[in-house]
Amino acid sequence: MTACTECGADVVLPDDLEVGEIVDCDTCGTELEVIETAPPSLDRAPELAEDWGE
Amino acid sequence: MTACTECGADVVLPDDLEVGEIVDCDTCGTELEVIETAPPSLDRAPELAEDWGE
Amino acid sequence: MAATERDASASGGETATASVVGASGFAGGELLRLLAGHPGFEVAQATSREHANRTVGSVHPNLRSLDLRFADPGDLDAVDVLFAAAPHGVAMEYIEEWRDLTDTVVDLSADFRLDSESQYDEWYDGHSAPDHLDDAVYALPELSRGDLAGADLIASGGCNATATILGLLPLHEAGLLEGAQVVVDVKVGSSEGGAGGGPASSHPERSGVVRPYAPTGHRHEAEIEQALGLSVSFTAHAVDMVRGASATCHIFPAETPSKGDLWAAFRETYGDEPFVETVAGGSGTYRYPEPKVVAGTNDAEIGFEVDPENGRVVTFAAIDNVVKGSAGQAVHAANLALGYEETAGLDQFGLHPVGSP
Amino acid sequence: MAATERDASASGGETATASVVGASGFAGGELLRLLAGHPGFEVAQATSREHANRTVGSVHPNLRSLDLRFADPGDLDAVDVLFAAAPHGVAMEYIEEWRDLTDTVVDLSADFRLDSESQYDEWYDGHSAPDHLDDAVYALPELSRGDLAGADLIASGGCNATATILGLLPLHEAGLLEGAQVVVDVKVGSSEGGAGGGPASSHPERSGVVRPYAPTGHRHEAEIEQALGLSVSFTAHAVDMVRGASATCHIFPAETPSKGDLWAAFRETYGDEPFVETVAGGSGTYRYPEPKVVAGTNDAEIGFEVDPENGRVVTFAAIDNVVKGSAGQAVHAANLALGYEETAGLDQFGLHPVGSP
Amino acid sequence: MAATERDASASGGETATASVVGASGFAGGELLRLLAGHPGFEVAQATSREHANRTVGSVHPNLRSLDLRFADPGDLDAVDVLFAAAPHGVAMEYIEEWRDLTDTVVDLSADFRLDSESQYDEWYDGHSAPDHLDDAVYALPELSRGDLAGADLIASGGCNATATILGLLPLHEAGLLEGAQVVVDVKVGSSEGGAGGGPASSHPERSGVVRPYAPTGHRHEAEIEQALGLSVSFTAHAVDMVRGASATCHIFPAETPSKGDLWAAFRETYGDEPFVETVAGGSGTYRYPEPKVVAGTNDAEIGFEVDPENGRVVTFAAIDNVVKGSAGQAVHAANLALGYEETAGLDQFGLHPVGSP
Amino acid sequence: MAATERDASASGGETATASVVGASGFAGGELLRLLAGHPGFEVAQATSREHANRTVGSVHPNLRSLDLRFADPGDLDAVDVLFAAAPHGVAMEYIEEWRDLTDTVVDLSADFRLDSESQYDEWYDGHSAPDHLDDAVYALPELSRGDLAGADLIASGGCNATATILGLLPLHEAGLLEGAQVVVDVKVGSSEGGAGGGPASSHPERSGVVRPYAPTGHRHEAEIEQALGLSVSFTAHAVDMVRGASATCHIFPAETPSKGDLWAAFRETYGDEPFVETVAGGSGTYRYPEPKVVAGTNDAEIGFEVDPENGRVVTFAAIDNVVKGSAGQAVHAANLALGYEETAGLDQFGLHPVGSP
Ligand SMILES: NC(=O)c1ccc[n+]([C@@H]2O[C@H](COP(=O)([O-])OP(=O)(O)OC[C@H]3O[C@@H](n4cnc5c(N)ncnc54)[C@H](OP(=O)(O)O)[C@@H]3O)[C@@H](O)[C@H]2O)c1
Ligand SMILES: NC(=O)c1ccc[n+]([C@@H]2O[C@H](COP(=O)([O-])OP(=O)(O)OC[C@H]3O[C@@H](n4cnc5c(N)ncnc54)[C@H](OP(=O)(O)O)[C@@H]3O)[C@@H](O)[C@H]2O)c1
Ligand SMILES: NC(=O)c1ccc[n+]([C@@H]2O[C@H](COP(=O)([O-])OP(=O)(O)OC[C@H]3O[C@@H](n4cnc5c(N)ncnc54)[C@H](OP(=O)(O)O)[C@@H]3O)[C@@H](O)[C@H]2O)c1
Ligand SMILES: NC(=O)c1ccc[n+]([C@@H]2O[C@H](COP(=O)([O-])OP(=O)(O)OC[C@H]3O[C@@H](n4cnc5c(N)ncnc54)[C@H](OP(=O)(O)O)[C@@H]3O)[C@@H](O)[C@H]2O)c1
Ligand SMILES: [Zn+2]
Ligand SMILES: [Zn+2]
Repeated sequence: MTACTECGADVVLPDDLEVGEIVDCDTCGTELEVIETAPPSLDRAPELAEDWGE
Repeated sequence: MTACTECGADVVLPDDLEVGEIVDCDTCGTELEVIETAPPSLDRAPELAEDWGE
Repeated sequence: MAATERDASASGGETATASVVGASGFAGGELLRLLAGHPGFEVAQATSREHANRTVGSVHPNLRSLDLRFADPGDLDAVDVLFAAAPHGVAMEYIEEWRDLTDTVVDLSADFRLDSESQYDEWYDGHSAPDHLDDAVYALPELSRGDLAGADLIASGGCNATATILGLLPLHEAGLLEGAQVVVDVKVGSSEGGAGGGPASSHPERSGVVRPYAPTGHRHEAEIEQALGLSVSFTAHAVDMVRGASATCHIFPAETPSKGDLWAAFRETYGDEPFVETVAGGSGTYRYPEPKVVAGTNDAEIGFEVDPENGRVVTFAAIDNVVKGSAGQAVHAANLALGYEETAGLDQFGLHPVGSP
Repeated sequence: MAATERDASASGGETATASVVGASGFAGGELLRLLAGHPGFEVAQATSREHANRTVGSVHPNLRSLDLRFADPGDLDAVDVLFAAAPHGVAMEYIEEWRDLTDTVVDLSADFRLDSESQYDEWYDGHSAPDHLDDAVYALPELSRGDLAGADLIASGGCNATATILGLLPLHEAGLLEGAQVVVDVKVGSSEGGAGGGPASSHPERSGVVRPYAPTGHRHEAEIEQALGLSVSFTAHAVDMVRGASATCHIFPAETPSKGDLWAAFRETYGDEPFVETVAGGSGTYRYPEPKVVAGTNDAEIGFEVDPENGRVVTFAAIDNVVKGSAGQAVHAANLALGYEETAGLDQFGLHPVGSP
Repeated sequence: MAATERDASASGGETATASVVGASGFAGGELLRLLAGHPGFEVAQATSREHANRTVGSVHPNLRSLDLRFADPGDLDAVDVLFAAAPHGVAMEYIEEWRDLTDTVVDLSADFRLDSESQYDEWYDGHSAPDHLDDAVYALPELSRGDLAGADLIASGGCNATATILGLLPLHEAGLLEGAQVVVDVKVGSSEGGAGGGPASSHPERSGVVRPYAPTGHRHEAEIEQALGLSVSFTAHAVDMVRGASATCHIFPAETPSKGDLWAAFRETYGDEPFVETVAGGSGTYRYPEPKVVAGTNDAEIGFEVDPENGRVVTFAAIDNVVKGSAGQAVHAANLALGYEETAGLDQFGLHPVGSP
Repeated sequence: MAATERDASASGGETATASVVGASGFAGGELLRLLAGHPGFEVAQATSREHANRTVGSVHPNLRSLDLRFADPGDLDAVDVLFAAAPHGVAMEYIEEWRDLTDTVVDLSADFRLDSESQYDEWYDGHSAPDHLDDAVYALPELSRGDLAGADLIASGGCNATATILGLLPLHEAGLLEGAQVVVDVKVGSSEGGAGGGPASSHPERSGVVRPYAPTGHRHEAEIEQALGLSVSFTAHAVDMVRGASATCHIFPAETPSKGDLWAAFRETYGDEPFVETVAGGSGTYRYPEPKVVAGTNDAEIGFEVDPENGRVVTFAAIDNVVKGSAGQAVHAANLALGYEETAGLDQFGLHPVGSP
């Protein structure tokens, strides 16, 4: 159980996660990258900006 | 309880119906006009044809 | 199709009788749908003058499995709860009669939403039964849950007002609206106009529009102001959907909050609300509130974003105007009034994928 | 939003565990929605390779209230019922593994719908697990209810085949199809293509179309022929909706029946069916079957008209392709296989008004 | 916006005056649009009873740049060509008056399409001016080009009939329809119903439909039979678009032709037609005719496919019902009647991408 | 279909050669459509890497009558005018090469819209050919008509920026924007995303949306600020249409003007503009600007309303994003650069009725 860096909510992590995997916060939906596993630590994953032409 | 002229299903009529009122058959949806009330008798109501231009 | 059986456990076993005035309309049809699936209600009568004696399914094809015919509103019997979904003005005309027939009137029109006769003079064409205004409780449970238990005259909120108020409430409670400039830009579907639309709502004219239909001076400003103590600059656009109201609020607070501040405020206001979901960013296709996600449900999606360059907070609110914005809100309020479980009869999921419900 | 609580009474109190393979797809998402509201199932796992570890709500925004993350299909645990909604070819590849994990596989793909390997050679690119074909029961309960009790490999029907078969079944049973020429003209929504559409299914290209997409030789002809012993001339058009399949069958029987004959035939076939409604004429706006009326539900609307001038019977069938045409049919079949009440978890009403769901 | 200037070269320099009866309607509005961009016509009057004296732009917002107001149909002046786009029955009532005012009447209604009074007795409610039937030339130029030069009463074809006839004409000319069973399954947009739609054509009810609206016995069967000497089994469905008619014809000829035979037949019939494009297979997203590709234009896309298993030919025809199916066809016919260049005023391109025009 | 012949009179008889880079895209396709109907241009080459050697009609079905195949962008020949409609970043990469091949480059991307390298550092990822920035003229002719004659590098504006600037320009010129708070709430169609959309732009996901896609920080803020000297609070929503951008601007000026003041300001700014129509109230269904009215045309509709209670002016602007918002604006600018008649090739009428173009 780790805090989401975006909204502060607790994120329940699957136990077999590896460093580099992506999970989303189930409160705010932000994609979080697993930085470390023991103890678990998360950071906002690099985002693919939606590219609208215009 | 009267038979629908279109599909033959039984139509349960509200008891305060008057001659000339319209009910729809709850099986086939046909609009039925009350011709007599005692005993109840029904006939297909004149239909307004949908008028598409074209 | 066999009639659907449901047990009444969510309401503690008891079943109340309910009738619906205006049952051939859009909001009235939704009341019938929700009550038919509600364990605590049994529908007694559904009124329509035009379709009296015809089956409910002849107007609402989704309800063909109900064994129910429209009754004339003049033939209403006594009932536990009377829901009314007639146009503005009808409820104030019949309110005495209705209150004689039932202990609980839940009215979906604007007739009892405002607190005082003077507001009706200002925003509408006055009021013909002002004595009942004091008895009325505004339904939006996120705002007035505490007053709804045992209420006997409930005024269900307007759909655009509901979306706007829900989008602003966390900021209001966090004190962020004090002295703030607020612009509300709303996009709505065609069911807001009701079943009796005119030429502008024919399919060829109404399809594909982004049509400003209430550029300024919308009557729902009155409800919003009453709820939040704040005058907002409101503009509504008709867009190409049938169900749905989406309110984008642009707020310029005295001081710009951080995203964390806003998450805290939203969690504070909506953390325990059964029908409100905060959707604010995240990943995937659906990052902010969208009306199509909540179509057919009593859910509201509310979200926000911060614009530090311009000192602005933007909030987004999406509801189904005929459910959370009217019939669902009314049932939710009735659940609270009768002491039923709050979510009874209102636990439908939305659809995915879905087009333009 | 609080998770929805439902009691398990419709299933006699017992609760089976269920997992869904292909849960990030359109049919898989519908399985999750229906199982979440089903009193007799508890979802154990939902697979997606691409979205493993992410919340189900990140893909299906209507399911944000579910507390569930996607699992990798390689990590499947033993379960009571395994629903599979992967593309054609996947089930035949994994069927051995899956049957080791569960007693009941319900597959939504075409992999086990046809009776024999030779049919797969003719209509598909062969079959890699033909030994299992004999075990499979075709799911359409209106056709095969009797075989479904205790079935351990269920092949849920194709959506276009389902609509067509339901539109023809009463005529088939009344002997009216013998030697008849049959044209089937189908109109379908974009969700039929699944979540992974190509350029032709982008919004700008796919909007507003009446696009012949399978002018001749559609693979569902095989299923229809197997079900009814009759070769049909089948053509499908993509139209602008997301959900829905509508099959218009033009039949030239040896002798033209009367409307009364047809009402009798339809009553005979569908009189007791919980999910089929006969809609054939009548009054009001909705006189024949329409897919938008049944969107989101497991209902099928079936209707007919007689054309005495041309010696023709026309039947209309409307379903929601991702419910009655796949996920709902699968749950219906599972209810029968497990001895649950037939309608358990499938009692949603459609919406009215509704745009283009 | 400055009025658009166009030169009259396409018509050899001369300019005819034209008036439009029923100019506030959908077909009438298209006549105004096409005539405004036509080098050989100058619009004298445009009638509407309801909107008399208002600007044309108040009804047709796309024509705000035209400096023209509606006149009452009782105030019509003499003119070179009178186009009439009023509902069925109006032209037969006023035909004498109109022919006194002009040398060339082009009527878009069904009033002069059929050859004989007896056909009107059979398919309509008789005819009140049968003496004029002999003078009338059916407009579809691909069928009757030779008769149109100098015609003084032109009966523009029905939109569904136009699509169907164009889809069948090459087979007819190649002798492939003799003794053939023919099913015509049509999908149409909401503008077919005209500007004065009822409740079924309101946006909430008409959106997203696949609605059988003329299951059997459609009046256009009469036109098709007259044109091709063949009775067809016709069914029309309303689908969610505003403009467009798409006819899928399923033909069972005595002997099944090859694709090569069909290409030859289509080339023979349409090789030199300025407004018909054969679209039959190919690559990319748009492989068969689609109405949205031709929306706003006078073009027809016609295609075909062979189904050897079932001994069937399928043809597809797509047009814009208010252009090629009415106003454009009428202008095309007038061009031929007056000896103008055939394509004058009708050279618009369709749009890509485009949604649901 | 026979190729359309047009005379070159509008351009004084001369004809320039033009090529289009990015011709398989949405804006590129519109350039081809407009140039094909333009009397002063002859298209030499149309590039696509993916579709090289295929016919233009295989991608743009509306252009099947053009006798033209895609060329590889590496095979470009010298030409009078080179139009480029490639994604952001391509023009800056090839600008040297292109200017060697032609005297006039008209670029539709954002690559040369901003004045200085530092703006590209701030809003984009820098600029790789900053030396050309000084030569570039921003295309919006209502803003920069005077600078376009003889321009040899033209930067066509962004579609949302175009709509916003046109909605604010009269107020800007009347001094009403000084110190004003401005909120811009934009609704756009799916063609804005270009032909290469991702999962969020598939038909099932993109249909029926009111989807906030750029809540804050949209790059077009830079263009607007450069044009008007004013920072605006900008939010864009995707709605269910293919073509169209609609900008609603909420302005709080120092002093609230009257409707008469605003009519005067709009008349001053747009009275002589060939492509701008002021639509502000009036009667009938279409009272304010709507994108569907101008779809397929180079017209902009601009309107306004005053909200005295809140001290607010609301302006509405509606354009077709791929015409007035890109390809049409580019042709308009090229007309001015070459000394052609300003409206040459751009005199199409919109459609009525029309669905969701
Ligand atoms: N649509 C929405 O999104 C929405 C949202 C929030 C609140 N509301 C409110 O809900 C109410 C109904 O709206 P709606 O959209 O459902 O309208 P609607 O579709 O036009 O339906 C109105 C209904 O009222 C009945 N009615 C009309 N006059 C009546 C009278 N004098 N006495 C008794 N019944 C009468 C009509 O049936 P007969 O004429 O056949 O009797 C019809 O059933 C309105 O007050 C509206 O403001 C609607
Ligand atoms: N859509 C309909 O209307 C409809 C109707 C009747 C029947 N069906 C049938 O239902 C099935 C699913 O259709 P759909 O429309 O839902 O398709 P879809 O949206 O494309 O979904 C396919 C699902 O399968 C998963 N998947 C793909 N390859 C896989 C593999 N090798 N192993 C495990 N999972 C795999 C995908 O997720 P990951 O790639 O992330 O694992 C995705 O969740 C098909 O067989 C289809 O014929 C669909
Ligand atoms: N829509 C199509 O796709 C289509 C295709 C092929 C053919 N058509 C034919 O074109 C005709 C017009 O169809 P539409 O769809 O344009 O219909 P519409 O939109 O309803 O327009 C009808 C027009 O006729 C006028 N009108 C009605 N009664 C009249 C009368 N007694 N005398 C003079 N004018 C009268 C109306 O204006 P006022 O009432 O204000 O005078 C209106 O301008 C019909 O005959 C239709 O069959 C239509
Ligand atoms: N869509 C709008 O509403 C709109 C409005 C205003 C401005 N614009 C601008 O117009 C431009 C095009 O937009 P769009 O919507 O038309 O995009 P699009 O549909 O994606 O088309 C892009 C075109 O550029 C070509 N292309 C891509 N990379 C290229 C390269 N490296 N070299 C040469 N050609 C390349 C593509 O074809 P191949 O890959 O086959 O070569 C395709 O023809 C963009 O800069 C956009 O910002 C668009
Ligand atoms: Zn979070
Ligand atoms: Zn009946």
